[in-house]
Amino acid sequence: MYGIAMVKGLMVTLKNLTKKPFTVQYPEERVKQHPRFRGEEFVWYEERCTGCASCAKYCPLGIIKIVTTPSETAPAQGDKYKLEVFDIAINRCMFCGLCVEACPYDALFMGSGFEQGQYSRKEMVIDIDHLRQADKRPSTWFRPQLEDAGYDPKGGRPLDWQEVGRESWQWHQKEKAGMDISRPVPSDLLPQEPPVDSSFVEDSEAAPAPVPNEDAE
Amino acid sequence: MNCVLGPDNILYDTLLFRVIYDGVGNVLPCWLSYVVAGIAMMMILVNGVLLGAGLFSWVERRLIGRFHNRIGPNRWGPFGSLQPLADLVKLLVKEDLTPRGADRIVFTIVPVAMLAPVVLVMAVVPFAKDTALANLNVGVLYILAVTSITSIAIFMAGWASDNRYAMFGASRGVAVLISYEVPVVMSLLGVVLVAGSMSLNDIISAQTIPFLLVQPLAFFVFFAGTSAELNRTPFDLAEAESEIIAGYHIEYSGVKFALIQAAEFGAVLTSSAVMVTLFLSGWSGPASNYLGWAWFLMKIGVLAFIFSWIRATFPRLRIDQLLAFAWKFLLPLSIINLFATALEVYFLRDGAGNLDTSDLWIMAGINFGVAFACLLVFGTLIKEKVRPAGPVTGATLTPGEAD
Amino acid sequence: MPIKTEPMTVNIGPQHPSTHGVFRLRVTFDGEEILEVEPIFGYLHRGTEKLAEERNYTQIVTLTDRLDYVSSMINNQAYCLAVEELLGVEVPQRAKYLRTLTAELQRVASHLMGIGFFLQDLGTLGTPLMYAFRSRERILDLFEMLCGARITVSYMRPGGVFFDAPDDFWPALDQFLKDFDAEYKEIEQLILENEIVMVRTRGVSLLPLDLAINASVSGPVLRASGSDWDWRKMDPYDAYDRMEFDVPVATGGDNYDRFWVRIQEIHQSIRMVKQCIQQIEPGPTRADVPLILRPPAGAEAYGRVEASKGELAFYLVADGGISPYRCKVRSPSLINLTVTEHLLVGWKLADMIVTLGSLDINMGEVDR
Amino acid sequence: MALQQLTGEDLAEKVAAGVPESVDGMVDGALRVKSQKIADVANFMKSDSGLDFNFLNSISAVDYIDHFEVVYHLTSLNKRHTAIVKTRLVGRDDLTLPSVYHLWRGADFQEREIWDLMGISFSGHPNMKRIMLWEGFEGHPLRKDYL
Repeated sequence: MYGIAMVKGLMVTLKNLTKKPFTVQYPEERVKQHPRFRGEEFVWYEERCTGCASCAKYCPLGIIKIVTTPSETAPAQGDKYKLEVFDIAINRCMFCGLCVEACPYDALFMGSGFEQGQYSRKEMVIDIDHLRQADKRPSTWFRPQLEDAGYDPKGGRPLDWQEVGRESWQWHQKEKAGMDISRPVPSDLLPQEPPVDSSFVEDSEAAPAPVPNEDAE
Repeated sequence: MNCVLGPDNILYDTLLFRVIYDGVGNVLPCWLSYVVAGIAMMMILVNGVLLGAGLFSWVERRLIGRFHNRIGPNRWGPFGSLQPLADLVKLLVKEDLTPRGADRIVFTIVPVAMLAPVVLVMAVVPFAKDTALANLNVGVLYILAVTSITSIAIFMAGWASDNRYAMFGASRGVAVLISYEVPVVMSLLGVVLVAGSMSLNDIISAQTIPFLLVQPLAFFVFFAGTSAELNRTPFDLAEAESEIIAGYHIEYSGVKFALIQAAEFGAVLTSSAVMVTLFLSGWSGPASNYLGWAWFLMKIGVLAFIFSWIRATFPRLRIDQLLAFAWKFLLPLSIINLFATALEVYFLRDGAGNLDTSDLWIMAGINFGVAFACLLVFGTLIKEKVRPAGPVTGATLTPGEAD
Repeated sequence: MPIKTEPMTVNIGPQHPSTHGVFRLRVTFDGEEILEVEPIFGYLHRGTEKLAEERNYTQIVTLTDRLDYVSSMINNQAYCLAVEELLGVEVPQRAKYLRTLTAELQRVASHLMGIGFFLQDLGTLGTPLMYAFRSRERILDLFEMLCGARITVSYMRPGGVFFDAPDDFWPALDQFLKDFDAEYKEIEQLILENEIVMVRTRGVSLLPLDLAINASVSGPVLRASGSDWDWRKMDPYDAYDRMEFDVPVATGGDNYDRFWVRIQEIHQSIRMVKQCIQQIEPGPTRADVPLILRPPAGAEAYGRVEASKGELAFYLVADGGISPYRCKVRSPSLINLTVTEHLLVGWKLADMIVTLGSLDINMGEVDR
Repeated sequence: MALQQLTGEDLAEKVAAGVPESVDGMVDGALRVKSQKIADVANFMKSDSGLDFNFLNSISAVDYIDHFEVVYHLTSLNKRHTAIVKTRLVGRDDLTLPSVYHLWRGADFQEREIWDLMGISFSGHPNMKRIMLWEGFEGHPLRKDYL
């Protein structure tokens, strides 16, 4: 009969009146944030970074600016550059995470925050000092070693560079950004972590030279 | 100098008015205390309606929030109940824009013209025993006359705004109001016939059982018609948010917008009050001598809830369908109702022309039967229109002929 | 007595709540009736095709997210299929299933939004929209679990998907499928047979089949007019050749049928998701391709999928470099708009809004 | 019934028979026709009962610096086969191509878009004006020389 479906609709809304709301009140309560969440506040480990600028090259928007000079602190290593400028213009960032994917040394991680709003666009460019001091809660996006360790950036504690580990799982057998990394990774091809460099490692004695793979938490 | 209000005065029945009049009359001259008491009553009514509108805006937003399975405004005050105040402050400090091409005078009059009828209607509605501001013996007629002013206000708003969306809204609003006025009047005639009077007090006292039971068709028609006149879903064409954005009040901002909103929400309450009075036996209920206002408010609350509920559920009709609904569905229904009621009253009344409770029950039985029969008949008639089936034979497009 | 009337030209949009973005229609009305319609767009033109010529093949994946931003997964899929055709790469089985699964979930999300906004345009004050968003939110949560983003997913890569699903994804997906049935049933009960919806949409804005085909209309809009053309059936890509599903077809070609087809497609999508869960097997999720891709010069590919709006295709021309020489997007929303004039003229203002809702356009894709 | 991709070889003979002096060769499985004959070829391919291409998937234009290539992707919903037809326009200025608007309405916006972004005008199109960019915009942004 005419009108039955309308009554049905009324019943549906009435039923929903008694249900618990599905929305959450944001500042007080939050929905669960998943470990792979690609957030702001890039986590960058200077100790790992060689200044190769793969991230800058791979960024689709070109918002990463890197200026390097040959390292004076560790000239023996040769391949290590000293970073002078590392700016990420996160006002233009679209959080695709390709920079993280491109990083061959696992030095750059996506962050897990999303509340870095500023009043001016100028403040939205995060520079090298900001990156050094930032809270290191890396997202597990494209970092399976963190995922395997069950790291939760929101629940866990900040990780330092020795704890985040190296990527143990390679989708590509042959190359990654031009580097030859085949499994198992030969120990001589493992990137040498800068071992004794007191200028940016505070307790340099505690730093082991090569970091084991499953080192995270 | 004790002033005495003569029993022939139309305000004589208003207990509150008499109390104020007598009290003030001890110190002021009679004519002045008459004015003072009138202003005091007016203040109570106006502020009552405005406060009620504010409160209802919060209640409705909360309710619709819950119907949507979300929370609704809850940031300020307990359960967000101070939200209307926050809205008001926000609207008061907003710039009061008038479009360049607007007719400034008419544009400015509109909010008042919208709000005035809403408040005026409350003048004749008794919200407890002996509390109607004016116990008019043509109360029903007065209500119908006053509520029609809204259509003029809507048209003024649409015309003065110099905006084509507003024009759409205004023309739709006027078309709707004019069409729905007819079935609404016809449906009220049934009530008047049964009650034997146009005075709202008499109608309430005639409702030994609520007229909702005696006049189900009239209630349905009146409810639908009122929804249309209030611009509420499924008849909210005049301010169809998704089509013409806000219709006639698209250009209003600041205080004027606040007044228009208050008028809209207040209109829901006053219409509910009228419906409560006419169909739900007004303030009467157990212990109505003392708790009449509570019954009255409770019944208004129920009706307002139903308004919100329907608003949260249904889509909107199209203008031609809306008018067809009025002329082809509601009008016949109200005429049938009027005819049936007239016959029943003719055969059931006693020598003095009164109907007692058992007569009302008999009428309720017959009228429910009539209502169901009507719905069935009209339902089958409309069913074909609701589901036109069959394959489509559209125009074919051949090369070269296109456009 | 004839009343003297005068046509009135109104700009609907680009700022209008119901034009689904910055879309503008210059409409001439006679009263409420539409005499002339001219769709005007380009307000969201970002030059995606030009930008793509400056990006390398993997970076373009992030551009495709922003085409039809409510069905990013399917855009990724179409683009990746095109690149794989250029390269001649075979995608691993698991990646194919993951793509199918996410694409179908995305189709559910997109159709939910289409239905929700269609009903919003009908004037339901947001109730079905909220119910649709309730379910969509769950899907976006799943996407966040999968790839860290909710809307601009960038999940797929040429050669597979960027990563396997995390362990907690599968229980969450099961839970979602369990809850979705009840939630979706609520929407259907609320609105599917509602008489007002029927009255408003039945027989309105008819699109006959021959015109639909002639105007290259695709997707649910074409299927509502009586064609059963669905690229997932006709030219199965990824794992669709192993999926069992029906193609819902309506014959009326009116607004209600377009709405109905979407409603039914959600059922089929859920069915496919369930099959994916059953059939998926462990394995690699990305073919052995480098990050910087160099397809051979002169190669061309036309990678097409059945997106939620219709046939979405990427026409890529390679010149041997790291970025495509030409990247043309065949966007279903734009081409579905070809019939706007036919659908709208003669109907009323209220119908116009609903018809636009039933076409389910997305300005990100129309303007590109 | 699976979808069948018709190559240039499959088409060339029929098209050459239907529209004489139109075929310009074959490229990568696609049929290349002479640009002035494209509307006739399209008409033939649509009306020929054996080919019956009633669905125009897309029209794309590619700028090869010295010439432009316009690519038509066609599908027959009845016969379930697809084909690619290409045509070549040499030069950079005042390029015109016969429109297929009257065969397939779906070409409407796509041809306008090609005119807007690539600068190839289609003769016979009833509404040949810019679509994405505003009237008065200078240049055609998708051309390789537009910077």
